[in-house]
Amino acid sequence: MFQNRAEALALALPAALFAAAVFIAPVVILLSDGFRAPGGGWTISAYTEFFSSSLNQAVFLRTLKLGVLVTIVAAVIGYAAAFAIVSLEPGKKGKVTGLIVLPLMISPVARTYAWIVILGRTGIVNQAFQALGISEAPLRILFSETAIFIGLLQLFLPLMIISLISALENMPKDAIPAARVLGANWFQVFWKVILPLTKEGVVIGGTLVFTGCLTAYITPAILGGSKVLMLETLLYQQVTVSNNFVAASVIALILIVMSFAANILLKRVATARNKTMRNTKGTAQ
Amino acid sequence: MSDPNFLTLENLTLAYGDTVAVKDLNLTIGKGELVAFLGPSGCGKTTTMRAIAGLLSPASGHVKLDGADITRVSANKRNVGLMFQSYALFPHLSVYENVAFGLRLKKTPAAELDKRVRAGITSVGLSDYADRKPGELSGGQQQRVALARSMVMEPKVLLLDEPLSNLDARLRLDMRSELQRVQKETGVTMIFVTHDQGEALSLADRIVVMKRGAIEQIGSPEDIYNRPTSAFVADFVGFENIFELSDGRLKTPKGPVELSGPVPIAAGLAWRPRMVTLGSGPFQGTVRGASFAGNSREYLLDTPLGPIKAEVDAALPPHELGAELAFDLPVGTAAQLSTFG
Amino acid sequence: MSDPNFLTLENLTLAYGDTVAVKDLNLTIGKGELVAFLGPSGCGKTTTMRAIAGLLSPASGHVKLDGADITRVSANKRNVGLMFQSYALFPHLSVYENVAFGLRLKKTPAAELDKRVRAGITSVGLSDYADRKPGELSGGQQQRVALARSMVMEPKVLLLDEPLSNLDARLRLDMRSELQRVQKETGVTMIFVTHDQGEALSLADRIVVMKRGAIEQIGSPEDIYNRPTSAFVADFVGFENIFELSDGRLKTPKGPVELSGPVPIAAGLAWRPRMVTLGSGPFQGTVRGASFAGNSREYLLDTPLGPIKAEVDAALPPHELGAELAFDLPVGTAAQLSTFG
Amino acid sequence: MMARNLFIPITLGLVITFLIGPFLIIVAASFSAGETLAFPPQGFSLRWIAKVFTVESFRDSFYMSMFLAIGGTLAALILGIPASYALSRYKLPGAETIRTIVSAPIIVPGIIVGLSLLRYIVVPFQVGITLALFLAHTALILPYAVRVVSASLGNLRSDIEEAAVLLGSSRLGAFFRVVLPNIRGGIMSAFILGFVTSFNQVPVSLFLSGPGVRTLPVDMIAYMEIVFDPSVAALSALLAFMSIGIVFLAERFLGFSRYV
Amino acid sequence: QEKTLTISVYALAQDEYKKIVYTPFEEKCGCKLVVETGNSVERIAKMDANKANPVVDMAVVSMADALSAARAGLIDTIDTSKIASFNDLYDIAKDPNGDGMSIGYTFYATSIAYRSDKMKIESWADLLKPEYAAHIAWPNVTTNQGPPSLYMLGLALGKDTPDLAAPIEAVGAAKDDIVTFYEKSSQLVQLMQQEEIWAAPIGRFTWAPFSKLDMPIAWATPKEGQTGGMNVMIVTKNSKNRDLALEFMDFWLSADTQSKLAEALIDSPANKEAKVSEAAAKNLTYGEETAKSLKLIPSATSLDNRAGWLKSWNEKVGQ
Ligand SMILES: Nc1ncnc2c1ncn2[C@@H]1O[C@H](COP(=O)(O)OP(=O)(O)OP(=O)(O)O)[C@@H](O)[C@H]1O
Ligand SMILES: Nc1ncnc2c1ncn2[C@@H]1O[C@H](COP(=O)(O)OP(=O)(O)OP(=O)(O)O)[C@@H](O)[C@H]1O
Ligand SMILES: NCCCCNCCCN
Ligand SMILES: [Mg+2]
Ligand SMILES: [Mg+2]
Repeated sequence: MFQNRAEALALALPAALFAAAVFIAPVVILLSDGFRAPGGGWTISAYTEFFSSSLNQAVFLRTLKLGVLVTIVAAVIGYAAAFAIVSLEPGKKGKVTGLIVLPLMISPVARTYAWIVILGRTGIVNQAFQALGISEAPLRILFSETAIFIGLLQLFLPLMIISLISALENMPKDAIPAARVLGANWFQVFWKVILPLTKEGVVIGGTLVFTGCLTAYITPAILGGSKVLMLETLLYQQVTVSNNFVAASVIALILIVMSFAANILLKRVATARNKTMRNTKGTAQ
Repeated sequence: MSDPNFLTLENLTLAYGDTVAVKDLNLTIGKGELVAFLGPSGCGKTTTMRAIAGLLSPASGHVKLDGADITRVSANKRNVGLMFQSYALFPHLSVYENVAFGLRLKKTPAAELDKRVRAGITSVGLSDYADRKPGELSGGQQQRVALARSMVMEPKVLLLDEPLSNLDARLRLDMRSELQRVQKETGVTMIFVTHDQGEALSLADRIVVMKRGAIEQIGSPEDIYNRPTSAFVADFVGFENIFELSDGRLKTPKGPVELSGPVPIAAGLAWRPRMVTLGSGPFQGTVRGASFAGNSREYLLDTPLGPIKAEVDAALPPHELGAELAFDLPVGTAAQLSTFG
Repeated sequence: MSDPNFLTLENLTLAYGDTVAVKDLNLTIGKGELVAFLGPSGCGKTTTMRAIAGLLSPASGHVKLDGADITRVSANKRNVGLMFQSYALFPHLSVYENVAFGLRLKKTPAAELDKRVRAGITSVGLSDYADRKPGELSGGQQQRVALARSMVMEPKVLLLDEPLSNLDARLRLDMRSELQRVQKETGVTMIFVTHDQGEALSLADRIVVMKRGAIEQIGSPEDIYNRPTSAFVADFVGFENIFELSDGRLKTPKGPVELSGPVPIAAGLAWRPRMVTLGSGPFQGTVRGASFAGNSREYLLDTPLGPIKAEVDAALPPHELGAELAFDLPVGTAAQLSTFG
Repeated sequence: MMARNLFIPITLGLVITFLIGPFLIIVAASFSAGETLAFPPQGFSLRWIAKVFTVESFRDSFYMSMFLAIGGTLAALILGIPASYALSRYKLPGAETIRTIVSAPIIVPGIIVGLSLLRYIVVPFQVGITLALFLAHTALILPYAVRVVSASLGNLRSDIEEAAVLLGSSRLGAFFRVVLPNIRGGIMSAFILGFVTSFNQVPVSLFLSGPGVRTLPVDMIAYMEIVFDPSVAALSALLAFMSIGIVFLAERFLGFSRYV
Repeated sequence: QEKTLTISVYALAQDEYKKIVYTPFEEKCGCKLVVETGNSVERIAKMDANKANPVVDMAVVSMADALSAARAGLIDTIDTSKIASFNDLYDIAKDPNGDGMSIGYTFYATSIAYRSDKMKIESWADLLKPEYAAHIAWPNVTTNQGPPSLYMLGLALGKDTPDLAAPIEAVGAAKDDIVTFYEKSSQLVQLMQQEEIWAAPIGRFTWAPFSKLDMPIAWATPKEGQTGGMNVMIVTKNSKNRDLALEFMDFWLSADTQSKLAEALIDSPANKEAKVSEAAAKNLTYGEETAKSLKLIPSATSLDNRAGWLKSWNEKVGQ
């Protein structure tokens, strides 16, 4: 029934052409600025220059680290939460999804201010820690990488959960029981059955979270107390302080490449099991 | 059968939310036994299997295997294999990988794994299809993948939920011998659901007949097919002529009827069509319908006892519709039903 | 059969990508005919049905229905019903809504719709389950929903892909009569796939036996079961003793063997186990295996012709393993195979 | 399987606490009498809520944001659903390329999007700011529409569509009658993700704002630049409740939990 | 057809501006006012993109941004003869960049808000004392308060080179102690209220909410003095509504309008004749003396060093 190529193109092309025309074209033109040599012609010197600075290297690595960390934690929590939500009865499912969505609607600024209340020296967390005897003096959680991590996780976890819910929903009903009966523990069920069957979901969720972390500005700025530079901060500085759009486009492309790489990597990871299996078999033949 | 209590289901009650599917079921199966579950659609066969496999936790009752109470043991640690009625193949994995799935989890050494997987795939006749995904297979091919996947695991108990229903008669025979071979070689305890009487007869050591979530009769294939103890089982295994007894007489729509000879003390009697003597006897009937079924011919008679089905060899000359025939329901061969209804 | 060419498949070749599943198939079916597709798993039965239904466009060839070439007519305009082997129930709709689906699309008036849907659901014995979703039904119950869904539509051609495979023998008989009733009432042309010989025998006007994407034999049920024309069909329908003929003699692993009586001109001869005369005859064999199958007993004999399977009435006294028995392969009753291989 | 009975409530409890915690602080602050966010709140008052409604500029930018979020999401779904359907049901040459193209917008930093659209779309083609914003938001939401819907289409068996067609439905009809109901969850997810992405979008809208045209988050950030009083918290809380309302309505409307 | 004037302003307090400035002006001139808002950088970026076909006629930006716009050729000399109240402006507002292309309309002081019960601030350098540093927020270099504060710290340290090397070094040395380098002054009230911080350099225009906190918070008068900033008006080059723009500026700079804006605690007046109540004056930067005493960084210095400050800041503080 699904053999008609023309039909498929008619369905897919409007979206592709739209994205190409109103989005990809202008962005590509802007990004190409980063490759223009001053005297005409093309060069990648802007990039080599960027990475020759040890500051930039450190910022790059830190951004990468935070992005990866938040994405992994979000994926782990996200799967558990999405799995739990999908197992709920239909009525509750909608309500819980509503609750998950709720934080997405809070202005990012207001939300970070709420974290200040929660994580501050006199905040709820420190009060609880002291009451429970976990710590004597108030901990300085705010304005650190930890605070950024918490803020970003809360900011982007819903994106992961929501992406996963839709992927989990239509999973073949008996796939998990079948794996269980074949001896898979929950970890193996997850890794060998749930993950490959929901890879679209985790790829989109993971890309959203990772990209979100890379391009978040307000959360690192406020919760990190600007002590923790991120690539996006550098990008903003280039635009808003230095008015240097070429330098900005260089950072932007680095961010894009990171996101893109993350996207590809996520696809790889999600399909890795099958790949290695095929290879093993190939050699065993 | 070294251990006659190898698998024990004790007062098992199983429910989906508020729907009780199986109620207070008790069953004991010996090690190495081959048991068939028989019963009408929706009677709880699959549900019981899911509970044995650990996919459904009982509302109450216990499952014991090999001396241990496994009611709370999770499915992956029970070493119980289940072939799903719906196959439940992994759509993202090839036939090979579907079959290899469980062995990989057991960390079977690569060479042995490959040997066993290939043997499994070959035994179900799919060696040419090892690299296909389930979506690219025919229905019967998928069913065979599911069969191979559950068999290569060599579990303690193998549960097969209608393993051969989508296979042709020829292949079904091959698969039957394959199952017997595996059973003999590994001594696995096997429970299977089938709707094919021949399959149940030729494979099973014992047959469990279920009815609305409860066991109606347990017995050897011959018991079940020749000596059903209830009208339900009799009807289910093809006794078309079933009568309640009261005061030694058959209850019929047209009043009580006396039989020739001494009548046993039972709640009812039942005759298969082929157990009806046609051409002689104390009763008279009119042929209302006739059908040819390969070896035999079946007649539907209108009689004072109500409609009677009789079967005779196809080699005998056929009777016309409307013909008047004498017949008998011999008490000696009748199945004696201890419960009726 | 008012129109003998009601449905015509002409040189139909069907492929999934590069995999050719059906090759150059020709078939003509008359209006109101009831045809069974028979053949080993993966031979192309489902594929052919999908092409008739319009779900698969042929790589080449034509499908003609009721005088019109419908090869390029889209599936929803063909008025061809298909019950899927995989059921393909709508998971989001109740049993009632699954069955009502097609009628609603036809804008059937509410009262009539309700009447027909309820009748359909009742005819498959699911009136208590009308409000359940497919996920809350047993395998057999799901299969019956699929059956009801395709039947209530009363299409020109109804294709049933293993409609009763997951039902118990009892229910299967009921469903069979239900199918016959519908067929009689509506005069629908019906093609069904079954692996149950009894079903094919009792339901079908004609049987089409397929082998690897091609038709091997077409004929009446009795033709197919008694007069297979190829070794493949003979084997498929249960002729266990099949021999090639060469120069009027049987080819056996141990050399050519002369038969008693005049030998017909054919490529081969085949005997069902029950056609083997046991106890007398020109040949000698040793009992190597015996099995009980309800009505009958089957013996496996070691003979100079190779292994021979013979079946006799269970009422006769059994033979021991190792016993030496005389037997005959009567030429008169043998099926004469025109092609061998 | 027993563990599952505990697994679900515990997981959801922890996750929801984490996600909703900050929101509770904000709600508390909205109703507090104090001048800052605090927990526990200092006194009770509705003045911050009331203040939200007196800020005139919020009203216009709210309408603009609603228009963009709802219009952009719908436009993206209208473009995206057919595309994801084609990508997951047909063997399409260049499918990966198409997937990459429509997914690209999520991986480009918003500030770059805003700047490049301003420079290479708005200025050269003299496109109105409102239209430019609408196009930009549609493009930004498109990836969610395509990818999230694909995720749920991917696992949906396709024989039910064939069944629907054989029962007399057109291809399109089959899509609406049996595909859509079974991917409602995915579409809801896409809608939610798209809506909030658009509604919270700051960097793109920053450059694509023009005389008289502003989105709410940009407005709120500007408002908070210098003063942060609980009225912004109150506005946030109101928006969150509104979003719950929208999710609730969308669910009613799309009937998604009835089916999944 | 009705004339239209398009202005580009900071996004602040638009409701009040509308009431005090925009609507009255529209009534007066019989024209329509279209307002674009945003921060100065992105608004200037847009002006730059639309250079050939300007959308905006008149804009208000910071002093330094005005100079940057002038250097980019985006703005024109202002014909001050059309501004009736020009001569009533404080001298520093008349031509802040010395190029005749901008007029100041408001200015503000920047000093230190601090908890008088916890600390004593006599010098900008006091903030970095070990016992205080763990309780202060310092403005990020990218904010408007950043460079002026560093400049004052430089003065306090006795090393006031234009590259601000010494103060950045000093802040960098204390970075682990310093609670946060703030981006938005709005967060300071929150931090102060939670006792997360005791002190922070702030602009006077954000003072009001601090004074409402139930805490002893004082406005420091450090011995090095106060710094601050000025916002200015500019006119777009090739604007088609130049006269209307000048008329609008005249209206905005009038004593009457300036008084009203001051009373509403929005902008400190640049017009000497503006009348301001006691209460309002307390919250604003007010008076000629104050204006003269502010130590402002010259626009050129700030423009020429901006990138350098950022670079050394990132190295010393952002690491
Ligand atoms: N989607 C597909 N892609 C590739 N090959 C397919 C696909 N579907 C079926 N085939 C192959 O086509 C052949 C015919 O399949 P078909 O489903 O018609 O068999 P069948 O006769 O219905 O078998 P069964 O009785 O097992 O259902 C099989 O060999 C099968 O592997
Ligand atoms: N998920 C479910 N939710 C509610 N009821 C269910 C569910 N699954 C099965 N049932 C009901 O429980 C009863 C037993 O179902 P089960 O699947 O065990 O039957 P079965 O004996 O395997 O039948 P079949 O031969 O048709 O497969 C049936 O009446 C069925 O409708
Ligand atoms: N017994 C707990 C079941 C939960 C399954 N979780 C799967 C997701 C893994 N992260
Ligand atoms: Mg079942
Ligand atoms: Mg098939």
